[in-house]
Amino acid sequence: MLRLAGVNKSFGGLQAITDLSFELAEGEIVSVIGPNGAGKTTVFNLITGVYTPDSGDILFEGGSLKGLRPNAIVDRGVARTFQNLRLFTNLTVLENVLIPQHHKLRSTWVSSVFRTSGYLAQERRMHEVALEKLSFFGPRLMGFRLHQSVEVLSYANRRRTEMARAMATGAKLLLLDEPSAGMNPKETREITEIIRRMRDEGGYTILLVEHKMNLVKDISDRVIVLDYGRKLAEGAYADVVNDPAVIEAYLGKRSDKTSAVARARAADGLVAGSSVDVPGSAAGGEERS
Amino acid sequence: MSARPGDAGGNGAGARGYRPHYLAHRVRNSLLTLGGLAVLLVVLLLVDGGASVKLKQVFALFAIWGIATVSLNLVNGVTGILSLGHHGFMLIGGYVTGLLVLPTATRDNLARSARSELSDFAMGLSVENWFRALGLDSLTTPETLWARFLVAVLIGGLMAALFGVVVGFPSLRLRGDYLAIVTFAFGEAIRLLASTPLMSSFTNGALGFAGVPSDIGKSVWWTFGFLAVTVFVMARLKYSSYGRALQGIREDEIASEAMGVNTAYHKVLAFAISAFFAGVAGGLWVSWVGTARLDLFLFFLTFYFLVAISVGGTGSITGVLLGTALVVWVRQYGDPLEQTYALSTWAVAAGLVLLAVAALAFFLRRVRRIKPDLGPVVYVPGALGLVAALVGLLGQGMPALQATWQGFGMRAITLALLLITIMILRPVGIMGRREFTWAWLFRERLDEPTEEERAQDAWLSNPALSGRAGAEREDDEVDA
Amino acid sequence: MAASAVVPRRRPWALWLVVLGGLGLITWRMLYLHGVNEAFNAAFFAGAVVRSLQLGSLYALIALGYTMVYGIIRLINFAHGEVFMVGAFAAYFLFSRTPFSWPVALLVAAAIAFGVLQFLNFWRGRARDPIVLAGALVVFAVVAFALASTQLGWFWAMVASMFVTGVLGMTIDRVAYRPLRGAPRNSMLITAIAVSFFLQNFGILAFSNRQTPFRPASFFTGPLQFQVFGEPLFTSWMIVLVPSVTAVLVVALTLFVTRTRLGKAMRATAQDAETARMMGVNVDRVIATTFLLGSMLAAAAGVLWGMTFGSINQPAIFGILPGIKAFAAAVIGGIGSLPGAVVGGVLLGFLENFLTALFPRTEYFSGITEYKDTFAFLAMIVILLVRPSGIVGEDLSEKV
Amino acid sequence: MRRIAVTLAFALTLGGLALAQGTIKIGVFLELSGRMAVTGNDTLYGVRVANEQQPTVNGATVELSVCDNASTPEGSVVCANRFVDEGVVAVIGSYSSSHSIPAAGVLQPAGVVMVSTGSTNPATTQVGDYIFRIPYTDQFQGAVAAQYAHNDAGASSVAIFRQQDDDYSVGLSGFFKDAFEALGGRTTVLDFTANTVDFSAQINNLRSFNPDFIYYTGFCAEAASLVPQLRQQGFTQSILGGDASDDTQCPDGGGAAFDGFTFTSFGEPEVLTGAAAERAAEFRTAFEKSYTLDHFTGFTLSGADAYKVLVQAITDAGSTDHAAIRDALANLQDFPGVSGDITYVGTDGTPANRVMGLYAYQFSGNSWTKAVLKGISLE
Repeated sequence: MLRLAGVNKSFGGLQAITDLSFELAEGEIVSVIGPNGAGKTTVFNLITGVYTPDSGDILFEGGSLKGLRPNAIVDRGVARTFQNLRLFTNLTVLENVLIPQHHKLRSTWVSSVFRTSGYLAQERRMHEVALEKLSFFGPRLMGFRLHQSVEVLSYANRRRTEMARAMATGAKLLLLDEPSAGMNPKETREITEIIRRMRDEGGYTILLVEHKMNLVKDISDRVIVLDYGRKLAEGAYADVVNDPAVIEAYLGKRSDKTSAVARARAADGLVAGSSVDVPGSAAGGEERS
Repeated sequence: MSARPGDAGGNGAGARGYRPHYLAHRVRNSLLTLGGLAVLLVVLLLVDGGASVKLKQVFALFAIWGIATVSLNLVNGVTGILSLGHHGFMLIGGYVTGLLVLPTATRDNLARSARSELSDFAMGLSVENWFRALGLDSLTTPETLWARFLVAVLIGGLMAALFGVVVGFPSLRLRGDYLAIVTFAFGEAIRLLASTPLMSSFTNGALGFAGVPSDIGKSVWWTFGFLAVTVFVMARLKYSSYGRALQGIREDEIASEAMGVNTAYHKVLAFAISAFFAGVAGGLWVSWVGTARLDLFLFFLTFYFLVAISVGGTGSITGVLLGTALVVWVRQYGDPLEQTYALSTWAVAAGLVLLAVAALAFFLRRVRRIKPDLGPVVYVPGALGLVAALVGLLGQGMPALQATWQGFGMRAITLALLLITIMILRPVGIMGRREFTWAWLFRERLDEPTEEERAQDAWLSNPALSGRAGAEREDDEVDA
Repeated sequence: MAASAVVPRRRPWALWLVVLGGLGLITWRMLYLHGVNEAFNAAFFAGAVVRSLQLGSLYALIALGYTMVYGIIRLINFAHGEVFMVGAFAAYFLFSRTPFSWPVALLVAAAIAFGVLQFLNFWRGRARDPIVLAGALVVFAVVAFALASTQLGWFWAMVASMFVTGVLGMTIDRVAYRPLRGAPRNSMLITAIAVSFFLQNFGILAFSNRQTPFRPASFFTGPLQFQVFGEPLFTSWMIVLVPSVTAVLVVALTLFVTRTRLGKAMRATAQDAETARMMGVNVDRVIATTFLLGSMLAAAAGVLWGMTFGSINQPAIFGILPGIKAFAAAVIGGIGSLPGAVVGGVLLGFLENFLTALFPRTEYFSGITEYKDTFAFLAMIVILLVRPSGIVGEDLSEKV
Repeated sequence: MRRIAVTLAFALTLGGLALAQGTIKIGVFLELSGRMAVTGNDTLYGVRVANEQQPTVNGATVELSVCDNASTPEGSVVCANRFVDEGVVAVIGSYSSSHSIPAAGVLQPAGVVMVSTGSTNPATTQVGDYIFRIPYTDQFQGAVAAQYAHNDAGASSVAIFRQQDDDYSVGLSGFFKDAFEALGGRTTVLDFTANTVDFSAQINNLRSFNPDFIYYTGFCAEAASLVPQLRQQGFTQSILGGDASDDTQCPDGGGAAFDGFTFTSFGEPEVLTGAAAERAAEFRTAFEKSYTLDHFTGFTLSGADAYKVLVQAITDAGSTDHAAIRDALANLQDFPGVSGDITYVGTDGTPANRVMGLYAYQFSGNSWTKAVLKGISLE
């Protein structure tokens, strides 16, 4: 479905992504992990057209996405969520989920002013799709919350609205940028369940960027590890985690000064969780469940 | 508290036949709207029939400036782009309409008089000739001026919309105040170019041309008719999917682009539609004044529209119309402000204004529970106001305060000070983004939980909690 | 407000090619015109060059005010054109209506002393410093006495007007802009427009609504005549005074910004106001200084403008066109950079005077002098589309 | 609530008419502030003195309703609307053509007689039959000026400064250009707009034309900047101005550069002949009682005559009906005005064969005097 072939991207001398290639089949859930600054979000921005790759190509269902404007890429069927929640704050939840469907509207602005029957049918359809996507999250975003403006929602609800918004674009491939950031353990479990349901019931293919290893472990079919813009390893979560290169990337080189405890922990495969604390997330060490 | 109209109701997951919320209560709302229109018609009848010529002209001016502010609001309020070039679009609409609708008598007069640089080609441009060419002689009589005016205003609007597209393109590369300045530069460049020899064969240079028939511009019925069309189009647009896309651009342009909205197309579209109606307003404004002159389209026009939009409420059509009414009222009935008064009366007036600002600031801080209540925004104007009032009252006798002072330009000063106060104390304006709708009148709050919703969720029944997003407790409920 | 060095072009020789090519074209055009009509002689073009420098310096002085304010708080100070107008009218009252009656003299002296106090405060960086207070009191006494007794010459009228206008600039910031520090960009811009309209109409109330002759007794407004390759060139000493005063003020400003502690604080605030605040910089005082200095430069420009043309327009109109054109110059040069404002101003001066001299009115060509007011806008629109950061400025594009 | 307000308004206007027998209102709108304030106020003083001389007509006292148009076209439209609302009997004003024409556009359809005190542009009276004027037209002034430049000054090429956004200036420069070229001379037109201060561009164009005479058709607000800059840039040719230069702002604003600046303007007593000269002299002594003499100009006489012809027309018409006043005015024959005899019979509202004066500003040190050179008319 999605294929990156030898993609390179540099920002005035800083080589952000070097010769990255990987593939994503239909219905797969793949996680991209790596220490901070490894270029994970840059990959997302390359795929969604915010940046254009210096060389190499990005193919989606055979067609090249290189050089397309972000909204054209969404038409092709690729949608994303943002790491730091770019919602339409002053609009209501319902409106937030209606806007992504605007690109599918076939009637001109004149027919929307005169509310022709064709336009009203599409409007009804858009409302139904919006409610269907929002109902993925159970009652939490339904009922009166539909008409509340986004700024009064809790952090977790905003995350869910952002995901519903991405789904509402009618995309087949979803790029989720740290969906569980800022969620407590119970909510993280719930989000994991929802992502699985999205793939099974919704038929979405999902590319995930995530720091919480237990979420990655539970849900991803394959894992890609990035470090300084290079692909370090790819494969099932189990064998990737024990790959010495990956441990080194996370914990740094073995040097005599590292304490005995650190070496022990690295040895038995319990890769320390997010080496960086995402603001508001639960304590880093709880992955040892 | 009736169940929320047209909602899937309660926790039912999945999308049963959902009727969009604005289709609820259609019957009641449309009846009330008809009632409202009836009241408006009565008012217009009274004004039209009334003796005072000035009142009629003021209502017509309100409608014309209303068209301009509502169309500017589409770009400033709805799409969030600060456009300062609106007077340029009005100029184009005004001159095109004026030129097309000049009666033949005035044209011959102009051709003979030494003060016309209008080229023969420009003189030939007249809807009357076109109608005659098309054989519609019935439409060339003085009584059917409205038909010619309608065609002229439409063409004026389209020409302005063309320039709207041209001005829209820089908005693709620039953001925020850079863009505001480019629109401002376009507005001024249009006016300055219109007076150069290059364009003066069409605009007769800075002198312009007189004799534009004003029976349309000054008729209350025509101007309110055009206003009704503009408000209808803008309201319908704002509540449509296109309106939502434009508001998306206002909230976060990058997110809108990532959600599939072609922001380039929509921004240029917003500029084009807004420029079209600005052109129409320009045509009516030229007809209202009766002459097409360059100094009718100075930047002060856009400034008054900005005051109307900011004071009324950015993004709210009713708010903008409220603001326009205020601006027109101050402009037309502000004469007492400009008379000559003794300095002492000026001092007392200044004192009262400052005290009013202090009171408003104090009230708003109490409403928003900003501590401390008596912040500098309150006691500084308060103290100054007190001092000025006292000096004015006590100093009646003093010769220094006897000198009279003509309150020149006080109307513009009042509007400028009003705008500064509003920007500091209530930046979103009186109406904010809310519209005056019947649902608002009957207090149908869509975003309040209804009775059965409260009954179902234990924590919702406790009103204190429902406001707070109790993430923790809420999850236990769902899982249990 | 980064006084950053000019970014070296990747292809320096291309730049030199363009410059040489341009000069060649200009000389060819001049010779051609001379052929058409002897009146277009060396003196004609020398006069155009000299007047371009003069007008360019005036635009530069005003543009500096726009650039400093934009650099610090990213605000386009629409009211700056009106501050320029108030500077000119204040100087007019100071040199034509002095000696004042006592109450008026005391009031004006108080305003000037307050301006000096703020300036010294900023310079020494500590508020309520006894030496500064004493200095301000001395200034107050001297100025009050001078105002009440003698008629001020043009120089002292300019200096006094610079401080009075500086105080006005600070008041505008304190009353209209400071409450809006955190507000969204558009409301700051709309407030600036409102302040500009307020000052325009307040000018009519306070000063007059008619064109005012501006002829202070001064050697520099006298005529100056010299020979250029034999032909006589009639001008006035103002073509010498304006560029030199501008040069002095620009050098002083650059030294202040680069050498003094407060200058460093200004550049820090320009880079990142939040971090500067955390590093112990009193950002509000830095912003006040920027308005004070910007307004003083504008006042100087106002006085020199009046002296150059011999009269100043009525208040409601005087500040508008020069203000917008100076802003266009600041944008062309690169908004936010001091050298940018000077380069932009001088370039605009040459565009308006020298370019129109290159295409004057001849028998078969009506000339482009009527279009000179639109050059500023067209150039700004082109620059914003081709190179938004301006000729000298560095790129300030928004990161995703 | 609205209904009551409207009926109240009706009652008031009806009531107003009933009282009318006691007082009748004449609207006076002039440039009392702004760029042309000096001439506007001089004209108003003329009207007031004439009002004091003839306070009543047909038994009703005349009340002057004064309105200031602030030297702007919109101000004139607002004043005209106010006069229509107040139901004035007739209107006097205004001085500039750019302000008289828009007001005529309002007063003509409303059927109110308007007598302009200073508008010399032909278009003003062409608006309709209710519009009259006291002075000559620009056609006459342009021809006289061209004749003076060609014959008396012996000029062969003239540079004409024209304020392109003013009806008066555009009209006058057009008529002068046609008349001078008819006499075989060469001309070039240099445009500037209101409130211009920097004339370097126009002077650049002037250099390439190298004229031997300069004709300035603008107002004093701009002349005060232009003339000093011309002298400073080395142009010593003599400059002739139109009647708009008859304004103290020129010599006061421009200073010594105006020494020798000649201009044509309304006839003053010294220029008039026979009975008209005595009437003008008598009016001047009456004027001296209330105002100082430096406010006494040709425009003052024109203001007084505007009032006198209206009073004469109302007396002839015997009623305050608009159409009757218009007809009475149109049939005026050899009315003994203080600015010369006025005849409207057979004209479109412009009095025939008016007398003009040629004047010059003469400086001695920093003080100046306005010297009367001679009366001037079309040969």
